[in-house]
Amino acid sequence: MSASKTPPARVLLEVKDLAQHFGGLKAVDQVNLTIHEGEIVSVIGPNGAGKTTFFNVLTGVYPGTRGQILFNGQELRGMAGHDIVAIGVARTFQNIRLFAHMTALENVMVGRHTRTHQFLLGPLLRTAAFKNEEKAVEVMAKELLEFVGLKSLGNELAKNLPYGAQRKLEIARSLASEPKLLILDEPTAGMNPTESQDLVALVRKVRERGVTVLLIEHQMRVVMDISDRVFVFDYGVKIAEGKPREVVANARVIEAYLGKEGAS
Amino acid sequence: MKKALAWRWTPWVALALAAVFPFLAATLDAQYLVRVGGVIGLFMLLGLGLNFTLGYAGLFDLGFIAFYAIGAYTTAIAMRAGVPAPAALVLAVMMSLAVRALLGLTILRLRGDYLAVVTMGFGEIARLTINNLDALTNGPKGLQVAPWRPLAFLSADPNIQYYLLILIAVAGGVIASSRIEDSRVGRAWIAIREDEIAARLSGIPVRHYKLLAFTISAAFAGLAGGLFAQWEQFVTPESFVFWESILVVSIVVLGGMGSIAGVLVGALVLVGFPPIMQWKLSADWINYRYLFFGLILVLVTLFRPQGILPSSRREAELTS
Amino acid sequence: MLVQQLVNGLTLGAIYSLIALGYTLVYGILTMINFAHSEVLMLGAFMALGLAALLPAIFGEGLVGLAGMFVLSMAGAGLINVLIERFAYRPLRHVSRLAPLISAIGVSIILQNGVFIWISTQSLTFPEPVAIGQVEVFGATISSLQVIILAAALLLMAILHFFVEHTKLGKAMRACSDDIQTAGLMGINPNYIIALTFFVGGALGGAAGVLYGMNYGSIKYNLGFLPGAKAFTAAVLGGIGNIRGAVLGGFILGFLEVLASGYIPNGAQWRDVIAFTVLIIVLLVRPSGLLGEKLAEKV
Amino acid sequence: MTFRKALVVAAVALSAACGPKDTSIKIAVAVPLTGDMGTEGQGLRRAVELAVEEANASGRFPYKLVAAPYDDRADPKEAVNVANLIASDPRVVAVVGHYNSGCAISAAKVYARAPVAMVSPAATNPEVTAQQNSADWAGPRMVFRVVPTDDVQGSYAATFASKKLGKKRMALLHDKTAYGQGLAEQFKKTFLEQGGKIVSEDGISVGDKDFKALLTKIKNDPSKAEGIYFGGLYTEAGLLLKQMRELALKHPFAFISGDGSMTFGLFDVAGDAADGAYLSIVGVPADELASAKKFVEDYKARFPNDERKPFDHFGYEAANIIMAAMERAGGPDRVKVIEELRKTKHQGVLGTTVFDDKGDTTSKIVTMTRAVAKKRAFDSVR
Repeated sequence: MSASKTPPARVLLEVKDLAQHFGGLKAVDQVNLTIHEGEIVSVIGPNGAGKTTFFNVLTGVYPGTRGQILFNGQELRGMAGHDIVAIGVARTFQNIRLFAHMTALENVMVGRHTRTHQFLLGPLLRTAAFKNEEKAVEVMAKELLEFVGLKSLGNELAKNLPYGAQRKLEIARSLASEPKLLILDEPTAGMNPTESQDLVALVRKVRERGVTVLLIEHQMRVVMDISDRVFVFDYGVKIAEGKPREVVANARVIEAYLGKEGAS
Repeated sequence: MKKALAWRWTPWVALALAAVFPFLAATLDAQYLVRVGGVIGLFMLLGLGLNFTLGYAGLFDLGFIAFYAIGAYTTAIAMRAGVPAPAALVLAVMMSLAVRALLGLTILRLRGDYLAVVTMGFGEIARLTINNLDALTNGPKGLQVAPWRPLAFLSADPNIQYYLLILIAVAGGVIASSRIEDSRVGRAWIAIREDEIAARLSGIPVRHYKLLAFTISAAFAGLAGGLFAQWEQFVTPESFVFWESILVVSIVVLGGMGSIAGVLVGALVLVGFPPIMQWKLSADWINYRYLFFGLILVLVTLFRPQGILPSSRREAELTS
Repeated sequence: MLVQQLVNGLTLGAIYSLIALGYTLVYGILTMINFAHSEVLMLGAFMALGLAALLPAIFGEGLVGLAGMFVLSMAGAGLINVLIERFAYRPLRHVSRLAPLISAIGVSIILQNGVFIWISTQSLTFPEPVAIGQVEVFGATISSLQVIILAAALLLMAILHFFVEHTKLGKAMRACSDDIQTAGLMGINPNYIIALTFFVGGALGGAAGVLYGMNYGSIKYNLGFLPGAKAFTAAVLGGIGNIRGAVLGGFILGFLEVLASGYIPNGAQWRDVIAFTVLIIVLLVRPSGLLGEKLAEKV
Repeated sequence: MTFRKALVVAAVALSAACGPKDTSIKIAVAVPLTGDMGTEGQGLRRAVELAVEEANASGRFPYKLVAAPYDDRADPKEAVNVANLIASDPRVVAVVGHYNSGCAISAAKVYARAPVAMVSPAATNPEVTAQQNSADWAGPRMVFRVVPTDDVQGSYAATFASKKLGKKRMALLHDKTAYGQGLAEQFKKTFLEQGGKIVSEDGISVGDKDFKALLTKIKNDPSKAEGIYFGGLYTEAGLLLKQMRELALKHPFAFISGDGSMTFGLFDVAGDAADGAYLSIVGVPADELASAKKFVEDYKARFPNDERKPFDHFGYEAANIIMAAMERAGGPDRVKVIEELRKTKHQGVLGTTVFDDKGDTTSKIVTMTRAVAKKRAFDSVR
C-alpha cells in the first residue's frame, strides 16, 4: 500500500506497532507509520477512528499500551508530556485550550518555557541574565504573533479573542517552543472557507520555517490542498496511506467513509 | 499613560503612609490601629503565601494555617532552646518549607476539592498533634516566648516595632511575589491554573511547578507564624483553628485570585473589619460583629464575584 | 464489647451519612461545597425544637407527633437551603468556582450568629421523643433512641434511593448531575432541578439535625459545624457526588471514630488525627474516593 | 455603582450602630461574647453588669460606672487586640477577664505595659499569674485571679473520691484544654498519692458529642473503673452523663467533675441523667452564705431568661473586688487601683478573698456538691 518511492528526506518520526487500549476498547492498534522532515501529513478518518487518541499517545497524554514512537531515533513512549515538547514536538487541541485569563502575548511566552531557563533567583533579583531572557522571550513572542497575523491583539485576554484568532494563537504558542514537529488537531474545525484558506496558508508558512506538520483534518478540500501525504484511520487502525489523490481513490477508504454500498 | 504612571507610584505612597502611620497614631488617638494593622499585616503575609498555591497555581488549600502554626511553634521551641530570635525565624521558615514540601510530594496528585479536603485534614492533624504532644509543645497550656525587641531604637512600643517588622516583611513579600509572578515561573503557574493539560503540552513540568508553588507558600506562613509568636510572646493551639484557614482562603478569593493588590485589600477588609467594629460599635451591638462580617462576605462576593481587585495582566508595548 | 461498639458506630455513621448526602447531592449537580449545609442542619434541629412545643397539641403525643415534627422540620430545612441557593449561589453560578464557596461561608456565619443573637446563646434541651428503654443484645446495651435513629436514617436513605432511581424527578436530577448543559437541552429546567436538589439535600440535613438533637439531647447555635465538617469528609471519602459513596463514607467514618476511641490506647484525643490520616491514605490510593468515578479529562 | 451603594448602606448602618460618646467610667469585661465559647462569656458579661448596676444604684461612686463588653472570641489574637483597645482607652479602670487561659496569658502582657489591672474570673492555668515572676515581665504585677488554680479543686476531688466514696480505681477524662487537663492532672497526682489507681486516661475535644465508644471502653475494661473524673465543661459533662445512662453505667459508678460543670446548663444537656453527679465548687455553696444567696436571687431577678453559667459568680466577685479597690483608691486611677487590689480582703459571694503575692486567691475552700435533677439544684455533700 505505502508509496514505494525513494524517501524525500530524513525520517523524523517513526511509529511502530503502536497501540492504545482502554480496557477492551482498542482505540489505537497496530499503527505503523513514518513521517519525514519537511512534510505536511494529514490524518483523516471517520469520527471515533482514533485519530485524536493517536495524537494523545504521541504527545504523552496517554501512555500507549504497546509499540514504539521514535522521534529522531529517540523513544517518546514513557516520556512526560513536557519533555516531549522539549525535544521538539508541539501540538494544538481539537477544542481550543488557551490560557483564558492571560493575554495573547503571554500565551505565546508560556510556549517558550522549554527554551528558557531563568528560575526563582533570576526574577527575584532581576538579574541582567533574567532581563535579557525576558526581553528575548517577549521579542520572539511578538514576532510569532505577527507571524500568525495577531500582532495587534497581543494585549487582549485569550478568552476575548475571536474564534479564528484563538486557533492561530494556539499555533503561535506551540511554535514558541521551536518544535521540529507540529501536531495540529483539526485546525480548521468550525471555520468558514475563507478562514480555512487563511489557515492553510499559515500552515504552509509554518513548513517554510522548517517545521514538519502532522494534522488531523476533516475538510477534504483542505486535505487535498495542503497534504504531501495522507494517513487514513478507521477503528483505531491505519487502513491506508499515500498521496492525497491515491488515498481518495482507495476502496477501503471509501468504504470506511461511506459504508459498504458506497464502495461497491 | 498618566493613569499607568499613577498606578506605578501607588504602592510606594501606600508603603510610605503605612510606615509613618504608627508614629502619628498617638496624636491621632489610634494606637489601637497599630496593633490591628500589625495583625492585618500578618494575614497579608498569609494571604500572599496562599496566593502562590491558590491564586497562581489554582490549588485549593483549606489547611494553610497549619504552616502558620508550624512557624509559630518552631520559633517558640527554638527560642526556648536558646536559639537567637532572627535565627529562629529562619528555622521557622525552613521547617514550614520542609513540611510543606513533604506534604506536597504526597498529596499534590489529588485534584480540586479532593485536595481541599485533604489539606483541611492536614490542618486539623497539625493542630491536634500540637495539642496532644504535651512533651514538646506543652499541649493546650501553650508556650511562653522570651521577648525580642528588634527595633527598639525606633520606638519603645513593641506594637510599633512589630508593626514595622511585619510591614517590612509584607513589602518584601509583595516585591518577591510580583517579581516571580511577572516571570517565566509565574506565567507557568498561571498557565497551570488556567489549563493543566495545555500547560504540560506547552512544555511546563506541571508536577514540579505545582510543588514549587505549594512549597513557596509555606515560607510566608512560616515567617508570619514566627513573627506572631515573637510578638505575642506566647503560643497556644487555640490560635490555629480551621476557621483561620477559611479566613485566609476568603482573603485570597475575596481580594481577587492571583492579584497581589487584591490579597492586600482582602486582608485589610476581612481582618480589619471585626476589630474596627469592636472599637466603634456600642456595647449593644457588639454581639453583631460577626453577623455583619458574614454579610460583608456575601455582599462583596455577590457584587464583586471576581474579587475586590481582580488580577489584571501586564500590558506589553506592542508598537515597536 | 465489639457488638456494643459496632452499634455505637452504626448510630454515629447513620447521622454522618444523612448529612453527607446533603453535601454530595449538591456537589453532584453544581460541583460546589455547600458550606452552609452545617447551618441548615442546625436550623433543622432548632425548628424541630420549636415544633416539639407546638405539635403535640395538634397531633397528640407519640409517633404521629414525632413524624409530624420530622416532616415539617425537613420541609423547613429544605426550604431554607433552596432560599440560600436562590440568593447566595445562583447569581454566582457561572461567574467563578470559588465565589459561591465564599458566599456560602458568609451565609454560614450569618445563620450561626443570627441564631446566637436572636434565638439562644446557650444549649437548649431537646425533648426525648420516647421514653428511653434499653435492650441487651449480645452483651450490648442498645437504647430505644439508637433504634429510632437508625431506623429513621435507613428509611430516609431508602426513600432517597427510590426517589432518585425510580421517579421522573429523580431521573431528571441524575441527568443534571451527569451533565447539566445537555440536560438543559433535553428540556429539563436546570434551575428547577437545582432548587429541587437543594430542597432534598436540605431536608436530609434537617432530618439529620433532628436526629442529632434527639441523640444528644440538647442543641446549640454551633452544633452544625463539627458534624458538618466530618460529614463533608465522609462524602469525599466515599467519592463526592456519589450517593452510595456518601452513605458508605458516613458509616466508615462513624466506625473509624468509634474504633479509634474504643480500642486504641489514648485514642480519643487522636481520633480525628486517625480519621483524617485514613482519609488521606484512601484518597492517595483512590484519588476520587471509594466509589467516585475516575474523571478522565477529554483532550 | 451598585457596589458603591452597598458600601454606603453598610457605612450608614454602622454609624447608626455606633453609640453616642459618654463620660462614664468603665470596667471592661473581656470575654468571648461570640463564637464557640460565646455562651460562657455572655454569662460573665451579665454577672459583671449586675455588679456594676448594683454599685451605681447604691450611690457608692460619684461617677457613673459601666460594664464595657469586649469580645475576644476565645481567640488569643483577638484577646490581644482587645487588650490593646482597652489599654488605649483611659476611661477603663480595670478588666474582668479573660475566660480562656491562652487569652489571659497573652492579654496580660499588654495590660502590664499600660498598666491596667486584670482580674480573671475563669482562667485557671497557673501561668496566668506565674508569668509575672519572669524576668521578662514588662510592668508591675497587675494580674489577679479570683478563681483558684487547678491544683486546689483537683486534689480536693481526688481526696473526696478515695476517702469519702472509697474509690480505688478511677478513669480519667479531660477535654484537652488548659482548664480541663489541668484539673485532671492534679486529680491524678493526688489520687495516686492516696493509693488509688488511674486505670485509663483519655482526652476528648470540646464540641465532641459522641462519647459512647469511649464510655463503652471504660465500662468493659477488665480493670473495672469505679468512676470517672472529668476535667472539662458542662456541655461535654452533660453528654457524658447522658450517654453513661444510655450505656447503663450507673450508681455506684461515680461521675466527678469540677466547677466548669456545675451549672444549670448541665441539666439542660444531661436531663435526668445528671442526677447523682459529684461536682466540686470553689468557695462556700450559695445556700450557706447570705451574700451568695443574694447574688443567685438578684441574678435571676435581673436576667429571668438566662441561667447562670459556671463562672458567673467569679465574674460578679471580680467586678465587686475591683470596685472595692476603686473605692479605697479614692478614684478611678489605674495604678492606685492595682495597688489597692493587692490589699484586697473582700467578703463576697466566694467567702473571703485575699490575694497572695502572685495575685492568686488564697481561698482554698472547696465544697463537693451532688446534682439533683428533679429540683435542678446542687446539694452540698458532707
